[in-house]
Amino acid sequence: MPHGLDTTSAASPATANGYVLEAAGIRKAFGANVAISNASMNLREAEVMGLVGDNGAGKSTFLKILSGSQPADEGTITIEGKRVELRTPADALAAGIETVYQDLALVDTMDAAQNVFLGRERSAAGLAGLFGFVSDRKMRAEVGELVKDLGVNIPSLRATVRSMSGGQRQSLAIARAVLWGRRIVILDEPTAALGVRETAHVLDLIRRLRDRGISVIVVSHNMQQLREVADRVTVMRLGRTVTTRDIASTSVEDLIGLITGAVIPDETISTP
Amino acid sequence: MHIKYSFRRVAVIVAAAALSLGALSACSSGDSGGAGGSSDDGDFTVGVLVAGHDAPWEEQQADVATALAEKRGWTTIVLTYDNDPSTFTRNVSTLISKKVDAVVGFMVATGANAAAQQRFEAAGIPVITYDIAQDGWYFVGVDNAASGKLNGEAFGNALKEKWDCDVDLVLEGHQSAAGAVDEQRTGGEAEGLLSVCPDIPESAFQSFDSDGTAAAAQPAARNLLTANPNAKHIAVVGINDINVQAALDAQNQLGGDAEILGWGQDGGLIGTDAASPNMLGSAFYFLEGYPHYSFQILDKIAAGNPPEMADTAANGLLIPPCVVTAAEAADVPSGDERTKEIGEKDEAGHDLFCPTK
Amino acid sequence: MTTALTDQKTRAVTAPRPRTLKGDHYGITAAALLGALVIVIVVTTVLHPDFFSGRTLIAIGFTMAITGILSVGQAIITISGAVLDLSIPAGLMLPAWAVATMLGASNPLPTALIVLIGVALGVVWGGINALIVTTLKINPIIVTLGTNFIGIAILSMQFTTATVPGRSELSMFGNGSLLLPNIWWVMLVVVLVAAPLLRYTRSGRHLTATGGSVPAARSRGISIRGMRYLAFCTAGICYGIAGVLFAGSTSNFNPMGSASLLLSVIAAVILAGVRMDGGRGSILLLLPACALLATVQTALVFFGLDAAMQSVFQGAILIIALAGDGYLRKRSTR
Amino acid sequence: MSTLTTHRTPVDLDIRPPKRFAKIRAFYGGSSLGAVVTAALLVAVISLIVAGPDFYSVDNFGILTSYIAVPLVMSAFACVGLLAGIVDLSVGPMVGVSAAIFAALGPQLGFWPGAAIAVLVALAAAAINALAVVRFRADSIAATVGMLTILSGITLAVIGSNPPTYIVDGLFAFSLGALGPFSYLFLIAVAVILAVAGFVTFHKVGRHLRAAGGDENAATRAGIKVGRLRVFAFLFGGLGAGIAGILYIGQNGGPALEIGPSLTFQSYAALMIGGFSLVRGGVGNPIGGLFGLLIIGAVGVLLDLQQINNHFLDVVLGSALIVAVLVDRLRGGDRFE
Repeated sequence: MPHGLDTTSAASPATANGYVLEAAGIRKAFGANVAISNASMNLREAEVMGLVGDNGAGKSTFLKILSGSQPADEGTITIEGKRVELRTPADALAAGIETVYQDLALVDTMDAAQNVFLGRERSAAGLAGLFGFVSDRKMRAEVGELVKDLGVNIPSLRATVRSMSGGQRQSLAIARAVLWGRRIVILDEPTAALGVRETAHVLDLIRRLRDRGISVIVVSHNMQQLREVADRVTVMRLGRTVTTRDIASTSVEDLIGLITGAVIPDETISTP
Repeated sequence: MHIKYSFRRVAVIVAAAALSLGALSACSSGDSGGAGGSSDDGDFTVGVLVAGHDAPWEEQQADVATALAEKRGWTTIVLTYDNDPSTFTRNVSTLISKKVDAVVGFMVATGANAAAQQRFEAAGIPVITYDIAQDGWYFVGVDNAASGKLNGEAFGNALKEKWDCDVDLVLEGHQSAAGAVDEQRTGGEAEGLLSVCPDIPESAFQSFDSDGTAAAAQPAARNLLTANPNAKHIAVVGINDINVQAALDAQNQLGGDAEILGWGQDGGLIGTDAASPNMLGSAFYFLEGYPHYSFQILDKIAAGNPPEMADTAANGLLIPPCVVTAAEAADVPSGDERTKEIGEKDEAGHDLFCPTK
Repeated sequence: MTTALTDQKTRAVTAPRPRTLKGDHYGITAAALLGALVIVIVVTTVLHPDFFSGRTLIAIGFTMAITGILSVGQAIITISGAVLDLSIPAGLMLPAWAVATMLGASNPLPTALIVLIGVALGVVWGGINALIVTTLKINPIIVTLGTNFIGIAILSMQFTTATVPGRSELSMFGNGSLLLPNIWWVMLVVVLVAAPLLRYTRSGRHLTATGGSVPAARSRGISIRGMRYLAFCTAGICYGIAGVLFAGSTSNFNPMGSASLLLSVIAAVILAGVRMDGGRGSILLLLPACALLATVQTALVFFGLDAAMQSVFQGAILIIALAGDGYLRKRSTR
Repeated sequence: MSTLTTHRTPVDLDIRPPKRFAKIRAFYGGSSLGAVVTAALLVAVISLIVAGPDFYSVDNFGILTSYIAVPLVMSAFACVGLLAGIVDLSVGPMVGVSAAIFAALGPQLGFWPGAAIAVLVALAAAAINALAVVRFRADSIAATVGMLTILSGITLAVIGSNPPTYIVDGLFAFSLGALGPFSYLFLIAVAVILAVAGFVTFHKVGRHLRAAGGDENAATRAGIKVGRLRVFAFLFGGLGAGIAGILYIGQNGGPALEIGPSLTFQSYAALMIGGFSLVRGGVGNPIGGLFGLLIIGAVGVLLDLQQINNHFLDVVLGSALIVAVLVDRLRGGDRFE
C-alpha cells in the first residue's frame, strides 16, 4: 500500500500563527468503509488552495467535513488559532466558512437577492422588523452593490434563479459566499458544468476573492485551471492528503503522478 | 423582466378589480333580476331543488314539476346541489335573490335545512319539502315509518308462508347518510317483519351500511354474510332496492346452501331483469310524481290562500305507498313513461300506476 | 489512468444524493405484509373461529379481485414515473357502462365481443390520458385529476343507473366461483402476466428505467413519449378488464359508484412498497397487499365494527405502513 | 490567457435555444398573477355574454362571495403547506370533521368549548400528518390520503344517520350580512388571504417556508430548519381547517359527509388555477388562490343562474385545472417528460 507522508507532523510546528484554517488528522468512516483517514490541510490568509485527487480519494468527504455537512469522527479543525466543532452547516457558517456546493444550493423559485440572503434576511425597519418581517429593498441594494463590485452579470435582481444561465447561477452562488464568507470560501467543482467564457469569469472571481483577503479552497479535476488560479495544491489519494505543493513549482505531469500514485511524494509539505 | 411580482402592483390590481366590480354592480343593481326569470312581473315562479343525479327519479321529479308549472303558466327555476350543503346554501341564496314565490324539493342536505328554513321564512317564501320533515316547511311525502312497516308486514307474510317464520338472520341494508328516512324505512320494515314473525330473536337482526351504491353495498353485505356462516334462512330488508339487491348478489357469490329472500323499497329495481328472483317485492313511491301533490299546495298559495302549516308526517300531505310483489311490479311502466304521463295528466302516480290500489 | 481528468461532466449530471445499494427491500415488505396477514387471520380466528372458512376466502377473493387488477395498472403507471393515475374511477366506469349497455340491448352482441370492446375502451381511456400528458407535458397527477372529473361528469350526463341483466353470461361468470371467485382467478392471471412482462421484457425494462431516470432513459435511446403511452395503455388494459368484471359482478351501478375504489387501489400500491417517485416496485407484492386490505375489511366485520371504523382502520394501516417504509428508507440511505 | 480580463464584459451566456411562445412567456412571467387575473377577466366576460349584464348584480356578488368565503379561509391556510413543499389532501376532511364535531358538541357544551375541541381535533390530525411526513419521511400525498380516509370515518361516526343542526345565531346572522356586494365572511377571508400573503412574502418565516418548498437541500444548507417549518405548515393548515369548519357551520347550520372531498377539490383546484403547484413547492401566491376561487365560484353561480346541469361545472373545473397547470408550465414551471 503506497504511503503518503504525514503532512501534519511536519506542518504543525510552523503553523502556530499565519494559518487561517488548520485541519489535522481528520478521519471519517461510514460503517466499515473508511472514507478518509488522516486528512490534513493548512490554509494561509488570502491564498487559493487547490484540492485534487482521483475519484474516491476522499475529496468530497473532506469538503463535507470542512463545510459542516458531516461531522468528523476524529481530528481537529482550528480556525485562526481557535478550535472549532463543525457539526452542522450552521456551525461552519458561524465560523466564517462559506461553501459553494456543486449543485450551488440556490432555491430556483426565489430571486437573486432572496437567495443571497437566504437564512440571514435583513430585517425591516422598526416594529415590523421586530416581528420578523424582512426588507427586500435593503437586501436588493446590498446585493446590487456586491454584484457590481464583483462584476457579476445578472439580468435582474428580481429575476428568479430558474431563469438564469449556469454561469450566472455559479456567479451568484460565489457572490453569496463572498458576502458571508468572512475568512474562508470553499468551492466544489465551480466550473464543472460551465462553458469556456463562463469558466473564465468564475476563475476571475476566485482571484478577486483572494484579492479581498479571503482564503479559498477549490476542488477541481482540471489541472490547467488550477494552475491558472491556485497558489498551492493539496493532493489526496486513497483517503489521505499525501502532499501540499506550490503550484508554480509543480508540473501537471507531477500532479497527475501524485494523484494516481505513480509519483510518491518525497518531501514534506511546502514551507510557508 | 420582473418575474417576482411586486406587492404594490398586486394591491393595485386587487383594488382596481374590487372597485370595478363594485361599480359594475352598483350600475346594474337597479335592474337586477331578469335572467332565469324572476317574479317581479307578477308571474308565479317556483324554485325546484334537485338533490343530485344519483337516481333517475331525481331529475324526473324536476321534469314533472316543470311540466305541471307549464300547464299553469308558471315559471320554474330548477337548481341541483349534488347533496352538498354549501351548494344547497348557494341555491337557497339564488332562489331568494330571484324572489321566487315558493320552493319545492328534496332537501337531503339535512344539516343545512334549519338554516335554509330561517332564511326562506325571513324572505317570506313558503317551502314544500319531500319526505324529510322540517319545522316550518309543508310536508309532502310518504310516511316512511308506516310504509316501512307495511313492507315489513308483506314480507313477513311471505316468509311465514315459505319458511313458517323460521328466519336465522335478518340483514338490514341501511344508508345512514339518508338520515331519518333511512331509520324509518329500514327500521320500519324490520319492525313490520317482526310484527308478523315475533319469534325472530333480536340477535338475528344485523346491519350493513352503504352510500347507496351497489359497489359499496355489495362488499359490506358480503362481509356481513360471511360473518354469519350458520344462517340457513336469511331475510333482507333495506332502505331501497339497490341495498337489498346487493345482499342477494353477495349471497349468490358466496354460494352455499343457505336460502335468502329479500324485500326492497322504492321500486328502483323491482320488476326489471336486474332484480334477483329472490327479491319478493318492494314498494313504489312514484317519487317522480311527488310534484302532483306539492302543486296542490302551490295552487292554494298562488291563489293567495295558503293552507295552514302542516310540517310533519303526522299532519302533512301523505302519499300512499304502493306495496307490490315482484309479479305485480312487472306491470308497472318504466320511470320515463310514468314521468311523461304524470306530467301530462297531473294525476297521482299511485292512482295511475299502482297495481294494488 | 487519466479518467479523473475527463469525467467531470458525468459527475455533474449524477451528482447529488447518494442512493443506497441495498435499495429495494422487497423481501422485508413481503415479510411484513405476509406477517401482518397471518397475524390478522390468527387473531380473528382465535376470537371468532368461524372466520377460518372457505366462505371467508370467497368473500375476500371478491373484495380484492377488482382492486387487485386496478392496482396492477396503477403500479405500472407509478413505476413508469407517472406518479399516480387519479382517473381510475372514470377509467373503470367507461368500460363498465359500455358493457352494461351492450348486454342490456334487446339484441346483444356476442359476449366475447362485448368483453373485447370493454377492454378496448379501457385502453382508449389510458391513451387519452397519455396523449394529454405527452403533448401538454403536464404532471399526470393533475392531468388525471382533471380527466377524471371530466370523464365522470360526461358519463353522468349519459346515465344515472346502469343495470346488468342477471342471466347474462358475463354475470354468471362474474358472480361464480371455482374454489375462489372466477374474477379472482382473472386477477391472478393479470398479476402473473404483468409481473414478468414488467421485469423480464425489453419494454418492461425500458418502462422501469424511464421511471428511474428520464434523462438516463432518453440518453439510452428510449422514447419517453412511447413509454408514457405504453404505461397508460397497459394500465388501460387493466382498467378495461376491471370494468368488464365490475359490470359482471355488480348488478347495478351509478357513475359515481367506483370512486371509493381509488383509495383502496392507492392504498394497495403504497402497501406493496411501490415507490411514488418511480422506477421501483414489485407487481407480485400487490397480491399480499390487496389480500391484507381485503382481509382486514372482512375481519373487522367479524368484530362487529361498522363502516366508519373500517375507514379509520384502513387509513391508519396506510399511514403506519408509509411511516415505517419512510423510516426504513431514511435509515438505509444514511 | 486573454479571457482573464473579460469579467467586465456582459456575461450573457444563456446558451439554451430560444423558447417557443417567448412573448406569451414574457407576459405571464411578468407577474405571477398575470395568468389567473387574465382567466378571471375571461370568466367575467364570458359571464357577461352568457348571462347578460344582470350577472353583475349586488345579489349575485353577495351569493358568489359568501359561497366562496369558507373555502377561501381554508385555502389561505392550506396554501402555506404547498409553499413549503407538502401536499395535505386531508385538509378538506379536516374541515368536515371540525364542522361535524362543532355541530355535535356546540349545542351541549356551548360555542367556545365546542369550537375549541373542533379545532383541536383538526390540529391533532395535522400533527399526525406532520409526524408521519416530517419525522418518518412518509410521502405527503400518500400519507394524507390515509388521514383523509381516517377523517371521513370519524366524520361518518360523528354525523351518523342524523346530521346535527347547530345554528349559532350571531354567526349565522353575520354570515348573511354584506357590505354592498361583498359578504362579511368574504371580506374576512380576503383579510386573512392578504395577511397570509404578506406573511409568506415579507416575513422571515414565510420566506424560509418558500425556500424549504423551493429547494429542500439549498434551504438546509442555508441553515434553515426545513423539518420544523413543515411541521408548522401542517399545523397551520390544520388550524385553518378547524376554523373553516366552524365558519361552515355558522353559514350552513349543519355538517354533511360530502364536505371534505368537495372542499379539498375546490380549494386545491383554485390554488392551482391561481399559480400554486402540487408537485413543486415555493411557487404561488395566496392572492392567486383568491382569484382562482373567484373563478370557480363565478362559474358555479353562472350555472345556477342559467340552470345548467352541475356536471358542466365539473367539466369546466377539470379543464380549467389542466389549462392552469399548462399556463404555469409555459411561464417556467416544471415540464413533465
